[in-house]
Amino acid sequence: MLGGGVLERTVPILTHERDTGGYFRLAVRAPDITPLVQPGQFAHVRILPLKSALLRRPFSIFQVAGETFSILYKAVGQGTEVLSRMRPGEELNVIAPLGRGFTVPRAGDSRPLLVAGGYGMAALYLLAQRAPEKGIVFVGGRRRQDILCVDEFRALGWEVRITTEDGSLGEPGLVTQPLVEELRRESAGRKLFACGPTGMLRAVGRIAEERGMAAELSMDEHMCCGVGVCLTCVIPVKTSAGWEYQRTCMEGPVFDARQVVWETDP
Amino acid sequence: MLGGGVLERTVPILTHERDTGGYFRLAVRAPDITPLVQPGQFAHVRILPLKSALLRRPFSIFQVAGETFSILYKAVGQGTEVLSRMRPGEELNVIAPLGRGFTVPRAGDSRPLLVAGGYGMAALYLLAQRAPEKGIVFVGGRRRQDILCVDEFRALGWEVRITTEDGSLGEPGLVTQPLVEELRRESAGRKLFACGPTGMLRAVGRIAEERGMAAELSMDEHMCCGVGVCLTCVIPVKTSAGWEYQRTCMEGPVFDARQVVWETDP
Amino acid sequence: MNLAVQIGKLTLQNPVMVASGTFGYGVEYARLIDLNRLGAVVVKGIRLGPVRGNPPPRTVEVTSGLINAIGLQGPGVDGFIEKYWPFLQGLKVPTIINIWGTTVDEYAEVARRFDALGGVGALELNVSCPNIKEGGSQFGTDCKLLAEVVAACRRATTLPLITKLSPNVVNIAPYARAAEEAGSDALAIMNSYPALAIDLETRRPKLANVTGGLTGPCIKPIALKLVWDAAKAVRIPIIGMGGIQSAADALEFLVVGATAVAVGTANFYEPQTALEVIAGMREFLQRKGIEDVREWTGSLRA
Amino acid sequence: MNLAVQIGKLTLQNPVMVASGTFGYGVEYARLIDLNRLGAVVVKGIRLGPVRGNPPPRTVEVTSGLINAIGLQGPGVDGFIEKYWPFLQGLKVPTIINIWGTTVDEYAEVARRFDALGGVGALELNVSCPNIKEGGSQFGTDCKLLAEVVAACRRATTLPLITKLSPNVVNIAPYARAAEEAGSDALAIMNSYPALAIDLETRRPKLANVTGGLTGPCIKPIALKLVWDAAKAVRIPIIGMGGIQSAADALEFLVVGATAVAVGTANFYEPQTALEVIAGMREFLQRKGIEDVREWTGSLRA
Ligand SMILES: Cc1cc2nc3c(=O)[nH]c(=O)nc-3n(C[C@H](O)[C@H](O)[C@H](O)COP(=O)(O)OP(=O)(O)OC[C@H]3O[C@@H](n4cnc5c(N)ncnc54)[C@H](O)[C@@H]3O)c2cc1C
Ligand SMILES: Cc1cc2nc3c(=O)[nH]c(=O)nc-3n(C[C@H](O)[C@H](O)[C@H](O)COP(=O)(O)OP(=O)(O)OC[C@H]3O[C@@H](n4cnc5c(N)ncnc54)[C@H](O)[C@@H]3O)c2cc1C
Ligand SMILES: Cc1cc2nc3c(=O)[nH]c(=O)nc-3n(C[C@H](O)[C@H](O)[C@H](O)COP(=O)(O)O)c2cc1C
Ligand SMILES: Cc1cc2nc3c(=O)[nH]c(=O)nc-3n(C[C@H](O)[C@H](O)[C@H](O)COP(=O)(O)O)c2cc1C
Ligand code: FES
Ligand code: FES
Repeated sequence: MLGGGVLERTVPILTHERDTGGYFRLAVRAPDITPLVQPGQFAHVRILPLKSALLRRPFSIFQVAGETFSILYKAVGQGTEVLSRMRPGEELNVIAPLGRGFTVPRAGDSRPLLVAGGYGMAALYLLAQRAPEKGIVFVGGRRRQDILCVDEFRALGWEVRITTEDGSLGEPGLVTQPLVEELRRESAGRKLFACGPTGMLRAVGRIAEERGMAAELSMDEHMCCGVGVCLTCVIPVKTSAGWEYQRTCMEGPVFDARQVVWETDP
Repeated sequence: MLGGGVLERTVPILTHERDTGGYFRLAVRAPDITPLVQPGQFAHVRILPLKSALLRRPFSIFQVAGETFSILYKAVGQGTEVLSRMRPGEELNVIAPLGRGFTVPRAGDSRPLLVAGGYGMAALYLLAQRAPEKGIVFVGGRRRQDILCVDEFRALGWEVRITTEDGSLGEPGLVTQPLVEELRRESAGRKLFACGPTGMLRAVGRIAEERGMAAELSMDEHMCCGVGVCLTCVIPVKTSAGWEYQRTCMEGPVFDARQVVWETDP
Repeated sequence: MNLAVQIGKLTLQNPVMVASGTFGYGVEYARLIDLNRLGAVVVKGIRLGPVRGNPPPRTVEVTSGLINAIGLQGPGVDGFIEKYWPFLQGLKVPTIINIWGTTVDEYAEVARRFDALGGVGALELNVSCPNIKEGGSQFGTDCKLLAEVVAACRRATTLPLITKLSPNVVNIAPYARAAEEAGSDALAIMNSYPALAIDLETRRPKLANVTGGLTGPCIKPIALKLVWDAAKAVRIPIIGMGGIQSAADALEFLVVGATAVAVGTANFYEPQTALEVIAGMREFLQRKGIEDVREWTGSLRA
Repeated sequence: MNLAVQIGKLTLQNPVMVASGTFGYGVEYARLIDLNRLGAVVVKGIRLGPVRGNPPPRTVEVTSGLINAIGLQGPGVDGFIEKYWPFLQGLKVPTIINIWGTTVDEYAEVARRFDALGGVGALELNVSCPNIKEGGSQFGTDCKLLAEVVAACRRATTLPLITKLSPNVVNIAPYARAAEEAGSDALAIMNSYPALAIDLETRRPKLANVTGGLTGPCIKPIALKLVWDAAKAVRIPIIGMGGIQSAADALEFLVVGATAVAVGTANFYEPQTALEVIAGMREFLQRKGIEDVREWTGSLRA
């Protein structure tokens, strides 16, 4: 077997708690996986009691603490529904860590700007934790319940700016509004890191492009194998020769915004 | 809707206990079904948590008490496996009572002789309970653990004669041995009622035929719909015109032994 | 809201029927559901004379499906008319009679008999049963034979004719067109797909007939594709089936071009399925603000 | 115990391979399993030049299955040789290369290229991909074209040739025989089955390509039937596949006549599947007192 820092393990659920709205936090004990995790990577989870569907489900690795790592997920469909009813002591099978995560800023880099929508916060936490420089995280969601982990980011010493579409928490509107305001103050040399719905990522990409800024986007595509063999999870990516389909699970999920082709049929 | 005394109901499990070996007793509350049940009828059970298989599973109705009825089953495959892990309070969907059961002896009939193998006891209990005359029940099994309900039959005032193939309980040998002995004493005018593995039923049928006795056999065939529409559960049955396939779930499961065609390809 | 649909000259109060061979002769499920709420009752395949069927085991459960090789056991035309017709005639919803034969003439003769009977809703020509040696799928996998069977039945009756096509072809379009051109009023798609299951311990096939036909949720994606292909090829209505167990499943068949649907294998595990499909369909269309189910039919954006 | 089997002149240490398109180029799963324990590695389909593939969404989960329309994305012969061959060449088990083209000449040219490369275990001719407009299944559903492709490749290489047949035919026997007669050393059965899935909320197909190919446990009973039919028609070995997720599944394919098997979709949810199948197969044969897996092959009592 080649090296490469990914393992398949059957792991016990240690804790499983309801967060706001339909969100849940689930931690597993996976001592040989945790040391390998980079910010922005994901775990491909086989929900063992799920019998009505075959595939694994991908979740960003949210927090890592000693021998455990956790995910922060929303119950949206059949897999996450069954997952949400599992109890501590029951087991999951995970393949992790997978994918190319965020480039962790180096000491001396400018203060990073993070942009998160919904469970996008989960992909960004480790980045915030490991970045040498505290920055700002812009969090957006539809309603108050979609705003997650604010306290945790603050506890890391980060500034958090909240927007909700219905105005039930923070500023009313889209997450890109306070971001654009902040960039109006200063954009040169700063870098964006974003995770969230595709529409939000596209907007962040455009904002970065207009200002000639660097941005890393964690793309949310449907996955099948999660390990690069099936070619399900592709997005069009610019290359010297034009563009090609690249795998979100291998070349991504994090891509340089300048490389992403946004037109649906390029 | 026509009448006909069969209902589909989602019913709660009231009690669920392990019997000997891999056997379980499970009682459900089904107040409008219980008054309809005749000895030898069955319930077609949809094991709701079973997701890996589509079909219902048939089980003889074992005991009826007020608003509840129970089944006595052995965990043998995927359905009964999942069933065995269900807890009181959880629900099953049942279609019951189904099939043509045993002819309950009338007062003045000779003492009935019951022959049971394994969970065959389940199909015979109500018959013993409702027969005006107490008789003898011959119970056979491979091992001590396959001998069920002995105390219950004795409590009804019935005589119980036990055989096990390995001799671990009662007489060693097959259930037909003490039966033949009993019939040697007296057979004229007596009637047999049997439920168990096909090999045993065939032997009982032959014993009855040789002695010109009446016998009712509850046939164990794989079922699909359980209600007579799919034509899965057929066995060859003699008719005036020769033979035809009849449905175990409608014309049976109890058949007159003289009508059953035993050759595999008649 | 209008749920009524038209199959030739036959009007159904809603587009949800039950599939032949999965609903007996109606009377059996009458104990459990109100048949008069269905779109139509479709009975088990009938040929001229009585049929014994295949030896058991006849069905086996497989992953998300069922394989059957019943072998079209049935009472024949006379037996059917005697035993089941009085009951079916009393229903408020139409009865569709699934017929078959081993020769073109036998198909036509059975059609004539049911034409003469009076009161039949429609005839469904089963040219696609994989479980009998003669008749059945041999007619469904040869365009010329198919056209002959349909044309012969067309001459024999003025009842609406539904041709039940075999899924077991390279491309269903020419078969669909052949049936249409020969005078079929509608198509039924799909019948079961040839399949095999093995018992490792005995090293034997699980079915006495060795092979059988696969049905149930596992075949739904294949059935949808076939209905979609056929709908592009013909103008006559299509009755879609294959693995339907919910209103969502049924609505998928309609959106790709089926005018009506049939619930098959699901009856075996949940006799309420067809009624639940009707209720769920109504609810869905209401939620979508669609006044007439026919607006939904064939409205796929592809 | 002997698990080794023969595919033409190629010897496999055991009969369990992985299916083309479900195992990338081997290197990806090398991080998770020991490839050297497999019977063979079969790589994703390759044509002469690079292929972009279909737009996403490319796969969708369905009941007990998966529908895919990848569109044979790949690096082409040169890209493959540059990027993946050095790794594959280092394996102790053979690599089987799945190839395709849009013309008979292109198939032959790709075969020639891999013949010249040296060290390739065998070539698998994919004449059955339902997800591309040209090439693919058009060759697999026409006996004459199929024979031409096989014959042209036969002339182009001395490597063992495996012809991967389309399941989407009335009867697989003539195709199996056509491939055998044209010089194929073995058959692979089955590729995915044409299928469709719909998103009711958007009224659109779930795949950008509209239709795709169905795979996974739901198709196993169909695949077993096809392998059984083909095994009766030819003498060359058959590699059976379609929904294999356990040793029991694999043993079913062998007992109906497959010489070897491939694990496909199951890799996606459980990368250990092929290794578990090998272990379970060994255990089963041991329990049955069977010394050589070849005694089990084709031993169905039917
Ligand atoms: C790299 C990556 C990281 C992710 N991280 C998180 C996270 O941290 N927290 C979280 O709540 N969710 C995350 N998601 C989304 C998560 O994978 C889906 O919500 C989940 O797969 C839904 O499964 P389901 O069975 O409940 O839904 P269903 O709708 O029943 O699933 C059907 C199929 O669609 C796929 N699917 C459905 N929604 C999505 C989606 N949004 N993205 C990708 N595939 C989807 C499923 O995997 C499955 O194959 C992530 C997705 C990706 C690709
Ligand atoms: C009329 C009747 C009454 C029965 N009464 C009882 C009873 O009181 N107690 C009891 O323990 N069992 C009884 N059985 C047998 C019981 O139905 C099976 O044990 C059960 O279906 C096994 O299901 P499974 O999913 O665990 O097994 P699997 O082997 O996983 O089942 C696969 C398929 O085979 C069928 N099947 C397997 N074994 C049998 C069998 N012996 N008979 C019929 N179908 C079978 C299943 O229903 C299912 O369709 C009865 C069967 C019939 C026909
Ligand atoms: C047990 C069984 C018996 C069937 N008998 C017939 C039949 O007599 N005539 C016919 O045209 N189709 C018959 N069919 C096919 C069904 O009508 C239907 O086409 C098929 O089951 C697909 O639908 P489903 O997946 O919902 O079951 C039968 C199917 C099953 C499962
Ligand atoms: C995502 C995916 C991609 C595939 N790509 C190819 C391919 O490139 N060439 C080929 O011959 N078969 C291809 N197949 C078909 C498989 O090799 C195999 O025949 C099929 O999946 C049936 O096996 P399974 O049910 O175990 O998956 C592909 C299948 C899947 C699911
Ligand atoms: S999910 Fe299979 S290649 Fe990415
Ligand atoms: S099980 Fe369907 S007819 Fe008896």
